[in-house]
Amino acid sequence: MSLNKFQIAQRISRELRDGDYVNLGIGIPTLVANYIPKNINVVLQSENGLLGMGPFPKLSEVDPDLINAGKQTITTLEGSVLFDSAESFSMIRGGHVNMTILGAMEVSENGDIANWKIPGKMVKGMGGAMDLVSSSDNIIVAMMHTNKKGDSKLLKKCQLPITGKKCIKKIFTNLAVLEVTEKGFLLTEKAEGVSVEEIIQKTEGKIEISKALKDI
Amino acid sequence: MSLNKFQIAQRISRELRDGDYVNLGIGIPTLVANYIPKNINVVLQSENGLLGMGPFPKLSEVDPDLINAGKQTITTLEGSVLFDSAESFSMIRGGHVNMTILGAMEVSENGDIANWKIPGKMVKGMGGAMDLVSSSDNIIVAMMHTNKKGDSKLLKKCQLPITGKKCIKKIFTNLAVLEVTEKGFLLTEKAEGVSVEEIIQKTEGKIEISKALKDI
Amino acid sequence: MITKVVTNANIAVQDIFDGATIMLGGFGLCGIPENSISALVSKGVKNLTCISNNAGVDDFGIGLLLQNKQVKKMVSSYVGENNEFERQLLTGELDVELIPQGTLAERCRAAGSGIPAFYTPAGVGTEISEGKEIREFNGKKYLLEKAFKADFSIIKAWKGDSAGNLIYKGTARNFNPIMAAAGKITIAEVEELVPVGELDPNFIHTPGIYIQRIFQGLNYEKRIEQKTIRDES
Amino acid sequence: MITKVVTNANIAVQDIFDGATIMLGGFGLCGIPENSISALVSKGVKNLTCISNNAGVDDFGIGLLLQNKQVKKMVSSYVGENNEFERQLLTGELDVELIPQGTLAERCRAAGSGIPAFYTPAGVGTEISEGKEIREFNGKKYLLEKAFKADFSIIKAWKGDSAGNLIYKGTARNFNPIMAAAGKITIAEVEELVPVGELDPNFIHTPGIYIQRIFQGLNYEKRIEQKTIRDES
Repeated sequence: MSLNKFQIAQRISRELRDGDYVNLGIGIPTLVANYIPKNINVVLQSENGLLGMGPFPKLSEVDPDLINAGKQTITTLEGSVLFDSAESFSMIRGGHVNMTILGAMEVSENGDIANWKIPGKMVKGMGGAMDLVSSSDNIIVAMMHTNKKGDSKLLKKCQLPITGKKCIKKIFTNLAVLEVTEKGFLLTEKAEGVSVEEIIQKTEGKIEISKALKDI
Repeated sequence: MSLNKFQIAQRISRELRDGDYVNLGIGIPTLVANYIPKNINVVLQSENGLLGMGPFPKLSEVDPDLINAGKQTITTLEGSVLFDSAESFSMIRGGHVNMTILGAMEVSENGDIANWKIPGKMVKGMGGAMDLVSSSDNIIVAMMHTNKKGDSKLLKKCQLPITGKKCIKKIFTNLAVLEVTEKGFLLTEKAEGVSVEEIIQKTEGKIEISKALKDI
Repeated sequence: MITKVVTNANIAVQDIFDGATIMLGGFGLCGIPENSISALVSKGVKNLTCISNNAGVDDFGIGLLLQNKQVKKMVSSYVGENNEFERQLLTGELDVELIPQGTLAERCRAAGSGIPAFYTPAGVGTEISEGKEIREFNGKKYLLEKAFKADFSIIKAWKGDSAGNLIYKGTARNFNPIMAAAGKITIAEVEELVPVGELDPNFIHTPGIYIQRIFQGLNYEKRIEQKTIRDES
Repeated sequence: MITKVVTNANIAVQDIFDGATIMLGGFGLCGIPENSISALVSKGVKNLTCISNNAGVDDFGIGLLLQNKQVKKMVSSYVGENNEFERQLLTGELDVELIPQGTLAERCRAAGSGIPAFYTPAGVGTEISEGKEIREFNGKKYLLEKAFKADFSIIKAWKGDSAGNLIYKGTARNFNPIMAAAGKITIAEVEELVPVGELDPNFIHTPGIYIQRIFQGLNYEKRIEQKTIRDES
C-alpha cells in the first residue's frame, strides 16, 4: 500500500543523523519534526532567524515576535539562538545547515528540482528555496510520486521553471525511495505491497532498480 | 612659529562636526580626542570592534579584554557598542564612519597617501589603513610638513608604496593647512609667523595659495 | 547638539519623496515598522519601490500601501497571500521582482557594508540567472549579485536608545539589522526608547552609527498570520 | 549522542596536521586562544599556515609557534613588534602575506557564508591590487577578493554552552565570530563552559552550528601589550 504523508515523514526521519542541523520546508517536510528519534540530537533551523526550533506554543505562550519561516507561531528550546537574515543564509549557503528537506512539484532524473513557479498562475516567490538547494550537499525531496492528475512528478526533464540544477540526492514519495545517480533514478526502497511495475509506470524519467531493493 | 603636535591636533579638532563618527589613526590623530569641542557629540570608532571609545582607564578599571586598535587599554562610554571585525569594517567601507584622521609618510599633489611601507625596512603591515582611505569621503592627514632629514612630505608623486590613491582631501601639518584640489595643494591656512615662502620651499608638489589665506 | 530622536512617525518619514526606494524590515508581519507604514499611508507618497522580504497581507503591513496604490515596484522573495497585490500584478499596475531570500539578505548586507557586488550560488541554472554573470570558483558556478541602493530604510526594533543603538526580540530581528545599515537614511521605530547607557554595549544588535532617526512607536498590533498552538496539557 | 565538549586543549587540537591552514582569533593579544596555542606548541605540528590579524609577541600568542618554528606562512594585516618574526622573515624561513584588515575580515566572513568572492575598494591602485581583477561599479574601482579556506579555526570566547553557542566580552570579540564560521573544523575555547539553556537565545554572538569542539580553558594570562592608564583622581 502506498504511504500517507505521515508515513513518508516517518521514513525520512530515519535519514537524520545525530548532530544534524536541518532545514525543513513547508508540507510533508514539516511533519518530519514529529518523528525525530529520541536518541539523537537534531537541531532545526528556520531561515527567518532561529536555530533550535521548538514545538508550537501553548495558547498562553503565543508570541507574535516568534514565528517560523512558514509564519506559524513557535517556541524556542534550551540552546536556541536567534539571529538576522544575513546570518541565517550564511548558515545555509556556507553548508553549516547540513540537511535540507523540501517539497517539490517536479524532480528530473539528473536531480533538477522545480518547486516555486507555475507559468500562468500567480507566482508567490521562491523564498529561501533557491539558496537552500544550491548550498547543501544533502537535499532530500518529500513528495507524492504523481500529481493530482496522476502524472509522474519524476521526470526526464522538469517542465516547470526549475529552482535548482542537479541538486537533489534522494527522493521520498508515497510509493518509493529513490536516489539520483549518474544513470537517473535508482529505486532502492518501495512501499510494501506496491509493485515495481507500478513504480516504473509512474516514473517518467529513467529508472533503475537496485539489486538491494527492499520494502520501506 | 610652527605648531607642535598638540597644536596640530587642536586645529584638526575644529574640523569635527556634531554627530560625526570618526576613526583616529595612531600618533597625532589620537591626540585629537583630547580637543573635541564640548558642545558637539563626536563618536570615536576603533576598528578592532568598538564604537564610542572612552578615555584610558583608571588603574583599577584596566581590562585586558578592552583595548583600542593601537592595543592600548581603554574604556567604554554610555552608548558604546562592541562588535566583531567584519561589522567594524562594514561601518568603515560602508561610509558610516564619516571621518578618518591618519598620519602619513608622504602625500602627493593628487591626494595619494603613503603610510605603510618603507622598502628595505621590516614591513609591519597596513592594518586597517587601506580600508579606511578607500572608503570615507573625508580623509584628513595629520603630519609634519617635512621628514627628519628636512625633505618635503608633500610631493608631486609618492616615492614610497602608496596606501591609497586620490583619497586625501585635507592635510594638517606643523606649518600649514592644505586642501588637495584638481590643481594640486591649495594653501588655505598657515602657522602664525611662518612665511608663505617657507611653506612653498618645503612643499615639493605643486602648490597654490588661497586668496583667503589666513593664519591658523 | 544633533539629536536622532524624533517625536513621531509622521516627522520621521516627512522627507520620503515620490519615487523613493525604501527598504522595509520584517518577515511576514513579524518585526514590521507598523507606525512608519501608517505614516506613509497618511502622507500618500507615491511610486515607491519597496524592498522587503514580503508584501504584507491585504489589510496590514505593506498591504496598506498597496491598497492605497502607493507602490510602483516590490522587490521581495515571497509575496504570499494578498488579493490586492495579485490584482495589481495581473493588471500590470505593479512591477514585481522576485529574489532568492538569501540573495535579498546579502544584497542588503552588501549595501550597508561597502561591498558593491558578490558571488552566490543561489539561482544558478534557473531563470534568476538570466542576464547575470555566471562564474566558476573551485569548480562550482555562482552568480554575480549587486548591492541594493535605498534612499530610506525603515526598520522596527524592540528597544533603542537615543544614540540609535537597537536590540530586537525573537524572530522579529530578521531583515531589520541588515536594512538598518543599508539605507542612505535609516528610520528606526522602537517599542521602547530608553536613555543612552541603559543597553549593554556587549549585547547591542544594531550599532547606532547606522541610524539617522529614531522614535518610540505606539499601539503595536503585531498581527499573527498563523496562530498555531498545541494542547495546554 | 554526539557531544561537542572535549576535556582539554590537547584533545581539541589532536588532529591538526602538518601543513594545515588554521585561523586564529584575536586582535593583538586580546581574545586569543591561549590554551590551544600552548597545545599546538606541545604537539609540535609543523609547516602551519596561520591566518590571524596579528602574529603575537616574541614570547606570547602566535609568537610561541614562531619561536618553535612551526609556522610556514603568516597571513595577517599587521605583524607588529616581534624579533623572532622579523628574523625568520629576513632569512626567508617565514612567508608573510599582508592583507588589509577589512579585507582579511571579509574574506573570513565570506568563507563562513558560502560567498566565494566579493569586491572591495581596499587596496585599489596599491601593490595589493597587483594580479587581482579590478572592476568598476558605479564609477568607483574595486578589487575582487576571494574567501579563505581553512582546515581549522581556533577561537576564544568568554562563555560558551555545550551546544557551542558563544558570547564574547569587550573587544576580545574581534575576529573570533567570523573565524568561527569559516573553519572546516572550529575549536572554541571558553573561559566558562555553561549548561545549555543558560545563555539567552537573543544575545548569543556565535551560534553553536559553527562550532565542532568546545572546552573550558585554564589559567588565562590575558597579557596586556600597552597598559595605558589615567590618573585615579
